[in-house]
Amino acid sequence: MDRPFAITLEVGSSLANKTGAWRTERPVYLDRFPPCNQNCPAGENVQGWLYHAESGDYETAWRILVDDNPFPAVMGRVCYHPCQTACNRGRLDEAVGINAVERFLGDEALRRGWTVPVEAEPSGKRVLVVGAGPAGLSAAYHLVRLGHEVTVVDSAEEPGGMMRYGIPRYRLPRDVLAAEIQRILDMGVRFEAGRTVTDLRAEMERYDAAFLAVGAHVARRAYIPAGDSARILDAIKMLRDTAEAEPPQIGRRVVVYGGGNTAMDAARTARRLGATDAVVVYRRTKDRMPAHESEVADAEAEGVRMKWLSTIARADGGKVLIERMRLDETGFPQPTGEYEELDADTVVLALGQEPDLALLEGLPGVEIDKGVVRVGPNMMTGYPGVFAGGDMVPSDRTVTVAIGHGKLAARHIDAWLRGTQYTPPPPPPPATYDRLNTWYYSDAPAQLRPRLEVARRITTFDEVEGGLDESTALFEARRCLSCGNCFECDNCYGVCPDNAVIKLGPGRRFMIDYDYCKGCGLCAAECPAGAITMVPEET
Amino acid sequence: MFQVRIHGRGGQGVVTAAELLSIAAFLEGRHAQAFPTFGSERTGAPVVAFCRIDDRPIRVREPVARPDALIVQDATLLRAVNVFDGLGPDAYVLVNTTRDLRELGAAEAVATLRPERVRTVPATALAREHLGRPVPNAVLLGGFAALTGLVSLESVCAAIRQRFAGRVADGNVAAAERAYAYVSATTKEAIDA
Amino acid sequence: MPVQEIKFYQTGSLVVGNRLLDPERRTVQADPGRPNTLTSGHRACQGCGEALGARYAVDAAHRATGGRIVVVNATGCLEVFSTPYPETSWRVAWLHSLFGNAPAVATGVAAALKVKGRTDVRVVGQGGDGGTVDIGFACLSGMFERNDDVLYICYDNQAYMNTGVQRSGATPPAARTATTQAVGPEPGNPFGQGKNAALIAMAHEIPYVATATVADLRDLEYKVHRAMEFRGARYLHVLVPCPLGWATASSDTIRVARLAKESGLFPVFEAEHGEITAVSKIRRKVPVEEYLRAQGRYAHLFGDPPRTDVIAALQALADRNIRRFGLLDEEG
Amino acid sequence: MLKQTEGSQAVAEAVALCRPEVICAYPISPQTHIVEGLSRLVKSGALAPCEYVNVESEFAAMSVAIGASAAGARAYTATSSQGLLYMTEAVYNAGGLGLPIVMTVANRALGAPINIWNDHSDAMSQRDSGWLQLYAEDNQEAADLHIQAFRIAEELSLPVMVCMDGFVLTHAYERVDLPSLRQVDAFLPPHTPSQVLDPDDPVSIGAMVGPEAFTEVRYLAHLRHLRALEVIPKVAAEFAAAFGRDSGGLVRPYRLDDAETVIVAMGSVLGTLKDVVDERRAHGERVGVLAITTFRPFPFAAVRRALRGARRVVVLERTLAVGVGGVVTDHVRAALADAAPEPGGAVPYLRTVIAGLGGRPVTTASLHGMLDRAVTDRLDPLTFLDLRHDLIDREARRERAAERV
Repeated sequence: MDRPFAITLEVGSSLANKTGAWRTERPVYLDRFPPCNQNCPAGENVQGWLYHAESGDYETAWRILVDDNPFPAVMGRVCYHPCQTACNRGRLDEAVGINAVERFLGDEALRRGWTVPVEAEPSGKRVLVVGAGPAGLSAAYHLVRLGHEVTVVDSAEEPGGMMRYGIPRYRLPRDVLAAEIQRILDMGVRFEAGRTVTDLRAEMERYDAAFLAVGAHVARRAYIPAGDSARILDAIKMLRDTAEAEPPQIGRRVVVYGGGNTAMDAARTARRLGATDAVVVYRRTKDRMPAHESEVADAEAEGVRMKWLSTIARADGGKVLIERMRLDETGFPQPTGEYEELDADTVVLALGQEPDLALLEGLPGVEIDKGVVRVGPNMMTGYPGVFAGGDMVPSDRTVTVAIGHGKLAARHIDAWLRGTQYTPPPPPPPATYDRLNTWYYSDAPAQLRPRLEVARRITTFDEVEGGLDESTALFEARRCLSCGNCFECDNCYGVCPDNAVIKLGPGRRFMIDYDYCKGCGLCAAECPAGAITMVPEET
Repeated sequence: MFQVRIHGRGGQGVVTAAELLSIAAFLEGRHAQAFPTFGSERTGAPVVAFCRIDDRPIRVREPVARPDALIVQDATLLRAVNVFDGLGPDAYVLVNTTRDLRELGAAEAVATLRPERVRTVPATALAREHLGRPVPNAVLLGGFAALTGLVSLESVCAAIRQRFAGRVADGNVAAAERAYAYVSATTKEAIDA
Repeated sequence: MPVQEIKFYQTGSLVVGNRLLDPERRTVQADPGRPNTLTSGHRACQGCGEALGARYAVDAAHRATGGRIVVVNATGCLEVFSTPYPETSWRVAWLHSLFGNAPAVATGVAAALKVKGRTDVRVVGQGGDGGTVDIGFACLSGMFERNDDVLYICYDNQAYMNTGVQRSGATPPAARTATTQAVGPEPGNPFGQGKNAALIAMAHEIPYVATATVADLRDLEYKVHRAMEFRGARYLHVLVPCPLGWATASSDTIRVARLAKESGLFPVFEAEHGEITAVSKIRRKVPVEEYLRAQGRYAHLFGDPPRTDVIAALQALADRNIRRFGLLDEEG
Repeated sequence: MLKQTEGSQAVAEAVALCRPEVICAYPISPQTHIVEGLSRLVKSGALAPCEYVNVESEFAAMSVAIGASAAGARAYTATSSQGLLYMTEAVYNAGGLGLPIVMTVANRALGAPINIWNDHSDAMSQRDSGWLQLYAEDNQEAADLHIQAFRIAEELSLPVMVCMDGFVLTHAYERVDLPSLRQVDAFLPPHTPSQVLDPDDPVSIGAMVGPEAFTEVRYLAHLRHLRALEVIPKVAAEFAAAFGRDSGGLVRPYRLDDAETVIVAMGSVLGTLKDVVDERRAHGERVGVLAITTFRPFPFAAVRRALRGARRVVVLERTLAVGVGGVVTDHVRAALADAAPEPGGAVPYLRTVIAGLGGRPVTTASLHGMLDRAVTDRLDPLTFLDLRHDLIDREARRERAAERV
């Protein structure tokens, strides 16, 4: 076709006009730190594994999960999920049920028998782990994967520590726990049961490093004037005996003294052991209770009564004398001199626990402070090569925190064994709610986990909370907003008026074509996840 | 060159008459040119159309000022406009009426003309009779053929059939033939007289 | 186990694409191989809603027809920024004639294609609001009335932007333009003026009429596809914010369009043969004030003292739309 | 085939013989009979394939033609007077885009005052629209010019306006010889556009061109019009060969050999003029007529050649450039000025006669009267033929009085 000069033009010829020169700001992709990841004590890449769960690729999701945490099935049951407390979706409708999805993945892995390969070259180094609780097993798991030879010793007959002896079955079925522990042992971790380490110094002759995670099993006692006939138990012991199928005789009326999670476990266990009347006595108010609110709610649902602002003045002859308290301006409880009486066949003390640090005696350089071992930022005690974590070091005493300690310690131990330094990468900028464009997230209510009806809960130790099925777990995973990280929604690609966004294909995200990008900022404004930022051009 | 001027009112087919006449002449191998005095035609308004007939090509486009023949389709125009304007002594005049031209106040105007060349014909009546409609234009052409002999009755009828079809054609042809006969007769009388 | 309909954000009809959808359910704009009928290098302003809307719509038409389209463009921003000698940004057969005749030129193209038996090739006419609802309106109405086989798309940015933001028949009340300045006792465009082109199109009872905005791509693409299922005259009225004329941030183009719809000021609906067949419900209702505040052309309403009376009058217009078109769900 | 028919009908049939593919028109007197005839032919199926589009205005008519032509169809429309003005913007656009559209202009005066009768004011108003303009002398030529117009338009990729006097020709019954479809097909090949809207070979037509290239675009358009000065006579010659009739071309001299006085004119008045010239020649007066058939592009050389030797040139104009006088006169003057060998060289005595405005008949009597004065060198430089002083003297006096106050 002979084309008339100037009036008729070759299609697409404007590509010669590089409009990028107009730009005063340039869009840049970045990955922000999602609040779920930021708040996970175990350092899980929550959003990372949700991304794969969303597409139904549960195995990849699980593998990313166990990269940080070998106990998804356990976590999915007992973790108090601070990730969900921090979840940005909570401000939109309800937080994503991360914990529920984690449990689904954990159970799925057990059902399908997924295992974690050990790929690292053997380092020839030998590490002793004292304590087969969450911290110890977590450390062992990571150390094995790093190529080290690991021996775990525990004074108990079975591995699991508090997970087995502290947490009641109705919260964490034993078969689940056992399966996830077995998966770790199958990776080549040596476990010595029923062995209590007393002389660590001697042990260190045979090991290149040690990680101590003996937990806190020694019940804190409080002096309660009591008559001979008064029956008083430790919550810890009560729970342990119950776990070992030798439940104590507690009668029909039980008073639990304390306000922590252990108190709740004790009260709920008491109900299951036949107590018709279980009362928790706590000296402060409900909102000051250390117990997790979900635990309190469960306990109340199961008929446990709460007596706030109360202390036990005396216990005797099937009765306890309760003194009413009031909080002073500092929030500290003060006695009021008002009393009341409660019937009680048994008083269970749940006033907290302390670690048994006998094994550290004579180990130079190790500092003990307020009953716990002081460790550096690298989890190492004052004695070179001896690291510690879990309940025996200063921190929140949760399974999740312990697992996090195990992982962190493992990395430092590995570095120490190799004569290097482990420095975690600096955290990316936070993915705050205000950076999201929430318009793009369609409304999707959180999926509820089935719960056992109360009648069965108080008569059996069956698991109280059920799991999600495949479709509800998928739905829940897909509620993730992918805060601060590109999830390939194609918005930037679609909304650019200058076709200046290049789509790189599945999993490869996008690229800005600065030849044509005029810097209007639409891509950044319309990115649902806030994963694009505008930076000024140097002029 | 023979020039015809046709007077009538809008709706009487004045322009068509001029066109039919030109077709009749064309069918006889002559050159002919028909055209109206243009305007936005409105029923009832005085309308004039022209027809020139010649043996050689006709180039002139001016209105016919000196007609060799005049066809008046509506006798009421005789008083309204000066239809006789520019008429020469040998001109032909054909008026559609049942009455005598003297009654119509045209006596003076026609006095100077040759009597046998001034005719009336009841074209509207004939049209009504044969078409059922008072449209005298084609009918008058039959009379015109008889009066002037410029075109044959056959050509006029052929022109009518070229332009119209069916009942309308038949009716017009029949009426034109009647008009032809009527005018032939009265002309003969006039000559004989 | 009954698989429940998954309606999370990525399959919800809100984002452009979705890595988890079957390819045929994805948008044209999400497709790496999309036609980019209006390609890079055009001279539209940063954040131009019209450039965006035009690529959305023409790409969709291109997809719906397998690339068998001819586009006729009225004079205006779109034409000027896309085809200044020696470069054109169009990658389809495209013709620009005049400001006021695009619908008629499109009719001519359609007539030619019909005569040549090339009914596989479809004609798209397009222009801005001025070229459509004002100077081109007679031609548009004629094209509608004859029911010519043309999809006409109006990219409505509510004023004559190409000439420097003068008032058009589509300029909304109270809006400031260069010819309805924000001065005097009743600043901005007078109330009680302007025309609703979509409703007038419907009055022609043509096969298909729809409105859309650049804030809902899926809806826009769906409507172009739907329009292409009909033969005869079709009209699509697309709201395309103009950062220059509306005095909005270039990055706000889509947000402002969204607010126009969510406030009820710009009803989004579909009609067939003169009857409304569907409306896009308001999802998160916002007061018109939120929409107005985002735009400098309404800045005079928020001075000291603010013109609460005018804002209320605009809110009343939005509320009227909401009632008239049923833009809110009963529970909503 | 020879037939006695109306000018409009003859043109409609001639256009139909050219197999137009898209016809679009809006009614206006005196163009109506042409498009009525065409719509009948399309509706009846006699003219197929063809789309007849009843548009809502002349502006739309030309716009539809533009779209159709750009899409590769042979497009035709017709209009008059105000209609032509109403489509003016699109007329220029078609010219600028070089779309080979053919349009009949049934010439009519421009208001106000509104006047439906014939003169050339409408077509003259579009003389610089980039269209070629051909003027028909009679209905035979009107028919022939349309057949040639499509050839010329498509050969040059330029639109062509065929001008025929409203009513005088469009409504006149006379004999016209219309060729057969086969003959026309042989003369006018199928349209192969130089550019076309095609999804298989897409282009952007109608770009905005700025100062950097606009002059060049216009210059090229000018060159194309100059090429038309060669194409038009060539096509006329081929037409004569094919149909055995002379029509079209640039100019047509009539009895110019040895003519001292030459009347230059366009359109249907030429017939009357020729009769007048014949009469005066019969009395031994050396007069002739120069018919200008192609007004755009203006054939300066041909006019100059034709007028060589003339002592007096009278340009009979069917339009008035108010405050100036003749339009054609200026073109003729320019042509003659080129003839002047040296600066200040002798240029023939040139007179303008404004005649037949708004449908006033141009009569042989008036032309004789005008020529009597012309040949005795008593003709005013600008003469209004048959000006009715009885109508204007009072008004003229009143205005002069008003000025004094």
